[in-house]
Amino acid sequence: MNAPSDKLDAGTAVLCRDATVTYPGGVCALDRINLSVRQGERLALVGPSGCGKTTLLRVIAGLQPLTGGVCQRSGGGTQRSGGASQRSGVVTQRSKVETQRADSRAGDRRSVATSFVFQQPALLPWANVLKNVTLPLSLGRRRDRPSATEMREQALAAIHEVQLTDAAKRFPHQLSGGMKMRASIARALVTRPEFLLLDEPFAALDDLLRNQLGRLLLQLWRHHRFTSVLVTHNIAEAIQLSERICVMHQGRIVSELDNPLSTSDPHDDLRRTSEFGVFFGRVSDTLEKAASPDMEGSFA
Amino acid sequence: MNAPSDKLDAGTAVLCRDATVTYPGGVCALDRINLSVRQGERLALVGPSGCGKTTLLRVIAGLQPLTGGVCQRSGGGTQRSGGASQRSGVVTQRSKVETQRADSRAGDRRSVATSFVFQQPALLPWANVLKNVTLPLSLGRRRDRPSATEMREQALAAIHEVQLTDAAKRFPHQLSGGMKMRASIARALVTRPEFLLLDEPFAALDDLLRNQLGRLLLQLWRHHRFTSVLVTHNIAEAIQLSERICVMHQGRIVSELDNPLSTSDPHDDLRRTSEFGVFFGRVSDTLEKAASPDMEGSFA
Amino acid sequence: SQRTEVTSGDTADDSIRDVSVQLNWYPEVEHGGVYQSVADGTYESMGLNVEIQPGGRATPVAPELAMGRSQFAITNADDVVLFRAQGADVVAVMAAVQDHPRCILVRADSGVESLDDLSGMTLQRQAGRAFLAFLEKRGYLKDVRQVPYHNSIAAMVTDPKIAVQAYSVAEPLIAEQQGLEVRTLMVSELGWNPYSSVLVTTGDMIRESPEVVREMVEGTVAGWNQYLTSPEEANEAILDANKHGMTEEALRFGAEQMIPLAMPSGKNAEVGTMSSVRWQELVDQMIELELVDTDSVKAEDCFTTEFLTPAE
Amino acid sequence: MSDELSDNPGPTRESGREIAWTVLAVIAVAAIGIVGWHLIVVLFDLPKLLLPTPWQVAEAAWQHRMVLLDSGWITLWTATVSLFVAVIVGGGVSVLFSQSRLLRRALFPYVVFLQTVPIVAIAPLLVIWSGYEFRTAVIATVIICLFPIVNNVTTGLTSVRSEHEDLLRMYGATRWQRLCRVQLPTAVPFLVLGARISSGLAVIGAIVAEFFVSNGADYEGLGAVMTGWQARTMTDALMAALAVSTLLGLILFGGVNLLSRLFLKRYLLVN
Amino acid sequence: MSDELSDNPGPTRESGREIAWTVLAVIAVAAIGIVGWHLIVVLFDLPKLLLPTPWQVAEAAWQHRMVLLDSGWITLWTATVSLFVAVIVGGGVSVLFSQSRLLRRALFPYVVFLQTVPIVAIAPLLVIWSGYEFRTAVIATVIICLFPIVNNVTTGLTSVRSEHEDLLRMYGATRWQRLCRVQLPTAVPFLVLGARISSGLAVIGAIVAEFFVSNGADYEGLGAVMTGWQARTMTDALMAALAVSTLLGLILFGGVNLLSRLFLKRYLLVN
Ligand SMILES: Nc1ncnc2c1ncn2[C@@H]1O[C@H](COP(=O)(O)OP(=O)(O)OP(=O)(O)O)[C@@H](O)[C@H]1O
Ligand SMILES: Nc1ncnc2c1ncn2[C@@H]1O[C@H](COP(=O)(O)OP(=O)(O)OP(=O)(O)O)[C@@H](O)[C@H]1O
Ligand SMILES: [Mg+2]
Ligand SMILES: [Mg+2]
Repeated sequence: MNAPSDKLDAGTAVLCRDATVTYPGGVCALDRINLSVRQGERLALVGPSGCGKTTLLRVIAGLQPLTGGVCQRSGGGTQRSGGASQRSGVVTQRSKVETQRADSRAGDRRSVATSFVFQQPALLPWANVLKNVTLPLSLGRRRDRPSATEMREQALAAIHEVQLTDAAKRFPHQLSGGMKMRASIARALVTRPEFLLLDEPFAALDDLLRNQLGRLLLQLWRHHRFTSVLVTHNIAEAIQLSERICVMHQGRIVSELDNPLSTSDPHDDLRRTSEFGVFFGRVSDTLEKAASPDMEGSFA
Repeated sequence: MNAPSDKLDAGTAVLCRDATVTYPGGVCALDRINLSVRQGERLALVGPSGCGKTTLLRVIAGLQPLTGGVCQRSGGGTQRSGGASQRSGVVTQRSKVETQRADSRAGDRRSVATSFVFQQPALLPWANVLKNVTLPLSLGRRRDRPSATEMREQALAAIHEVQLTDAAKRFPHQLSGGMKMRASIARALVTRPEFLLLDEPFAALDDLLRNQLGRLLLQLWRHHRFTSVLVTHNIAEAIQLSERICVMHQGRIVSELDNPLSTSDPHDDLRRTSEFGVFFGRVSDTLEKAASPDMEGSFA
Repeated sequence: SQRTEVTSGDTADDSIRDVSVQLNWYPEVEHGGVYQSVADGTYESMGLNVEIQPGGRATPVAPELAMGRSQFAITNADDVVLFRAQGADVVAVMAAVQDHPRCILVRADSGVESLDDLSGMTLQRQAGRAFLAFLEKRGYLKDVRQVPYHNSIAAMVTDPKIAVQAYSVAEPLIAEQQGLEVRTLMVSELGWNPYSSVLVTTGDMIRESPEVVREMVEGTVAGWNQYLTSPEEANEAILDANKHGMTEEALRFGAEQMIPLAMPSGKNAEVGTMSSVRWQELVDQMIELELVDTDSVKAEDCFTTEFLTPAE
Repeated sequence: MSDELSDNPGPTRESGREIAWTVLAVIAVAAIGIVGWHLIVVLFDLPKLLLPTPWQVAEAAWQHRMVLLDSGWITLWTATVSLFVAVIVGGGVSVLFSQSRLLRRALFPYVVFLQTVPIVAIAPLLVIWSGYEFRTAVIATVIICLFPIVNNVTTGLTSVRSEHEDLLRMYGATRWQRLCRVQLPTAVPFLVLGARISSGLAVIGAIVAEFFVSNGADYEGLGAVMTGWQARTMTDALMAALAVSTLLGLILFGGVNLLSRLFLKRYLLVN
Repeated sequence: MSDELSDNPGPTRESGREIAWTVLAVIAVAAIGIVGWHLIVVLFDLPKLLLPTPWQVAEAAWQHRMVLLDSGWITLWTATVSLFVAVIVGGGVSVLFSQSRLLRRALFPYVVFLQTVPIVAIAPLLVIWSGYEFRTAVIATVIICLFPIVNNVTTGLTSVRSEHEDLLRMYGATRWQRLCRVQLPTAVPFLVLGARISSGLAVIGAIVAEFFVSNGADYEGLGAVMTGWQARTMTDALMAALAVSTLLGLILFGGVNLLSRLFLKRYLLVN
């Protein structure tokens, strides 16, 4: 199914064409989404609760099969309608089998190391924080897998970055809500991914930590130039951490805004500048307009 | 154990004296907390992740046994050290049995109807949104329980308030993260509680919804004058929704700030006023000071 | 016993042969002759090292022979016919008990005097046994409720309406010990009388090692003769092999009961003998009872008396 | 088999195509097994009464088809009724157990007793007390199938998630409400798991009970038929009967699965 | 009993006091049961052959204590070995099943076969193939205990939470990694549940197997002893043997619980 015509341009990390997801219940979570993400770009997705942000992120990650359209990821697999039953052990249509193989092979090779911070922490309850964070390092078929001590050190470093060092030996059920999310963030960062998907990673954290982790992200980005897609409800956060902001509403991308402030080094006073205020207002207005009754009518 | 000397003043809703919680692992989540909440007061708890906010809320709700000190709630039970194994079916010490009985009786009578929005949505996975929201109405020994249709109507009203009407028939696994939290909020509001405990209820929601629900809370409060304790990371939210802000750090309440803006009607422009900015800065500074190294030393 | 000495002399220079005898049930008086010859060294003196393999519930006698794990077995004549009908080449070479000890046990106060009065009773029996088909065919079991046998006579204690399948050499004593007066109704008197305690082997064995078969037959006949005279030594061996299911008393009683069954005429020479008339009668009966198909078994294949007569 | 617990509830998951594949796979395995069996018999030249060929078994099954059908039906009925009773009784016992830790601890050893006592040993006693009746066979079978239900359902009822516990305490749920609203729904997947195990045990239990309980006239199940055939060393017919008993097991097992899918699906989803 | 799944892991939960209470409760129930039993015997004037008094049973137990001890030990050993083998084999089969839906569907009916086939019916065949050996008893017992393990563990292995599935896919876990890191830990509570059921079945299985296998003089477990006593209608001794078999069941059951608490605790916590 990896037909040559499907190949991505060199500089494109993700390309969705008419990507559509309708859940079994009949809910259309994604409605003909067209989106392209450049290599090394930092994209933010904002939009009201239930508009399909998580679904889009999962489609990009290859976790959610499409019911229509195509979504390609460079070095990863191609999601298209038809590859529906990805978790089934029995696949009957030949095309399905192939799609699936391509996907899983892609996952195994991990030509592009991808990390996902899920909206829920999704920690393994039987493993302590350290083990949970080490997990991604020990998975996959990588030849150059680090030694156990190296893994441990890298994991401890990531845990330190999210300020969980004291709780490294605790089990998930012994953590507070925010601590669980931090462990989950550490798990995503520990592999130094080339492609980072973040689903409201900082929602459960206080501003101080949020800013620190935001700075950490930007700092990592300056070193590694990974591609990232960030879902957030916090417009300020979206502005500080992204180069482009896509506003979603009811399964569609209703607006794409280039972030004029993206090149600036993040400093705490950024929020107090007038450019920030202006752009904040623009994003905010777009969101509100999307939710206003007349717009709603056009999407219903 | 409900000795007369333990009786609360008429106007006090909650009184904690030296309330201490040390978890089995040895973590001291609450360290001699002293706190009193007046009837009808709106209190906010802010503090860094892992500082013990959830634990304190659970102590107030009577869900978390203390390992030291006392916590009393008017019309509710008394939490004190010694009532440790509340979920055990076998209690050997006479005093324990009594404590437990007192607690559960208090829960049954619900002399003060209490609701808790947990940090995690805690929905019943086998029930749809409507059934989940109806649950609190149908529990307990209330003589004046509403009829099935009344319960349904009240639940639908609460669901409408959190804008989930379209999803009323969906099951939790078919909801987005924010929708789950909204269902959880609806479940807490449906009983029109006299005592409301909210653990980061709006963290997973976008600003628009957050503001709307905040307004809803204030509106309900104007009608019912319930007592409420709100845990939040969002200082602006704390300012808009509370009369007093307690700043916590490492299991202690390091500062209590009376909110000078609490009386004002909440309007969107409140945030742009200078008083808001000043108070915001004060709370923010208190938080940061608590987290700064030298302060940290004094708590360690 | 003189013959035994001669034979042992003949085979003295042969190496000792190991043979195994598979019993069809837990060790009991029906296996007395074999235990006797093992215990008093008769087999050994003939150059046979006999190992007795006790049986039990659902012991696969014919398969044990077919697999060659045992060279001989003790079973009932009717089973021999059944085995042959199933294609197993099992041949009877000696029959220790002439009159089958099969009986129906009823309480003395049941009002049942003979097997003709059984109607209205509940009979505990092991389904599939040939004697049942016989009784049924002859109409003795009309209006008799047939239920499974529980390997015990306990049910009779509470209910006089219960009859139990039994062996006249065993259960009557148990009933007596429990203070229960019982009546023993022999099935053999009605004309169903296959040989019991039959020593069988395979056709291959007879063709390939006739001398071993002969020694085995002679040793077993000698053992039975001895056992019917003085069973004490063998009974001890049986008790040892079945210490939970047997008592000394039961064995003594059984051995006593065995004498008229093994020697209806009272003559020692009768022990072990078989006649083609009775085999033919048995096969005919079983065909009539539809237990085996016509022509599937020939009476003359079922047994051979060649080892019962002294070697030429 | 056990995918309800993990798969999304897509309405098209159980497509006809997939069922066809399953049937094909099962048949393929059966074919391989039968050919292998035949080869073994032929190669080792085994006598029929030791191990008949598949063909001989099929012939025997055909020859005795009426007997197999009748007695199989009786056994199926016994097993079904017993499984039903076991689920009801076991569920009831588990509910009792879930209400008090002391009760649970005091009585659990006696439930283990029921599980450990060889039915073969107590069947005669049961018969004396209850007679050669369908009822007696059901009692014996229920004794055999009870434990998996009690063990699993009790575990399920006491496995309420701590967040739901909190919820119940907050709103002052009574014991009864707690049981109906949270404990029972939590226990459903455990019940299904236990009922599946018991569905197999019910068939074997019914057969074993029939070894002791059947009466020639009106109650003669597979167990009784098998005893007779065993006594006559009819190995081929016996194996046909074994095949029927397996079929019964599969029917009950499938029935439990089907019922749970139809009526309990929402409780089986792990979210 | 089944509290590991729901209770917080407080180190003092299982205090000595609580254990004492449990023992007391169990004994109290036993006392009530024994008195009731005695009254029944006396009131209905039941003959000893039918139902002996508790005292007569105790006497018989004392009289036959050496036999009970020896044979009980042998049966316990058979049951323990069989349970162990069943866990290993059942776990292995389940792992196979968890790897392919097709395989699972193709072979599951044959596992149900093992569960449904009355051991009483195939014991003679087993004896033919494997002889009057300890081995044969173990095989028969394993057949009896296998299904609860396979059924539960397979369900467990295929019940991985969808969030963990996502995690595994994200990081390109291999089948092996998936199995070890997530599937097996997820299956542990199911395994414990199954092993508990099988612990009872193992005892009953061992006893039934001994009915058939231990006719030889060199191998004599409870089952063999019970057959003998049954033939002699020694109801009192028989009941003493039943009591011993229950004790064995409790020992195995307790052993499974203890081992799971000691080594698998972290996997049993529902958070
Ligand atoms: N498994 C599912 N089955 C059916 N419907 C679903 C499922 N998951 C999500 N939905 C629906 O799809 C829509 C989009 O969900 P999604 O989780 O993508 O929203 P979101 O933008 O991430 O929202 P939030 O900000 O609240 O997390 C919602 O209406 C939701 O109810
Ligand atoms: N069940 C538990 N066992 C052991 N330690 C626990 C447990 N629950 C919480 N803790 C620890 O207690 C401390 C306070 O936890 P708490 O949940 O009250 O924090 P919080 O203020 O709500 O944090 P957050 O904002 O991240 O939710 C944390 O260090 C946490 O790790
Ligand atoms: Mg989302
Ligand atoms: Mg918290």
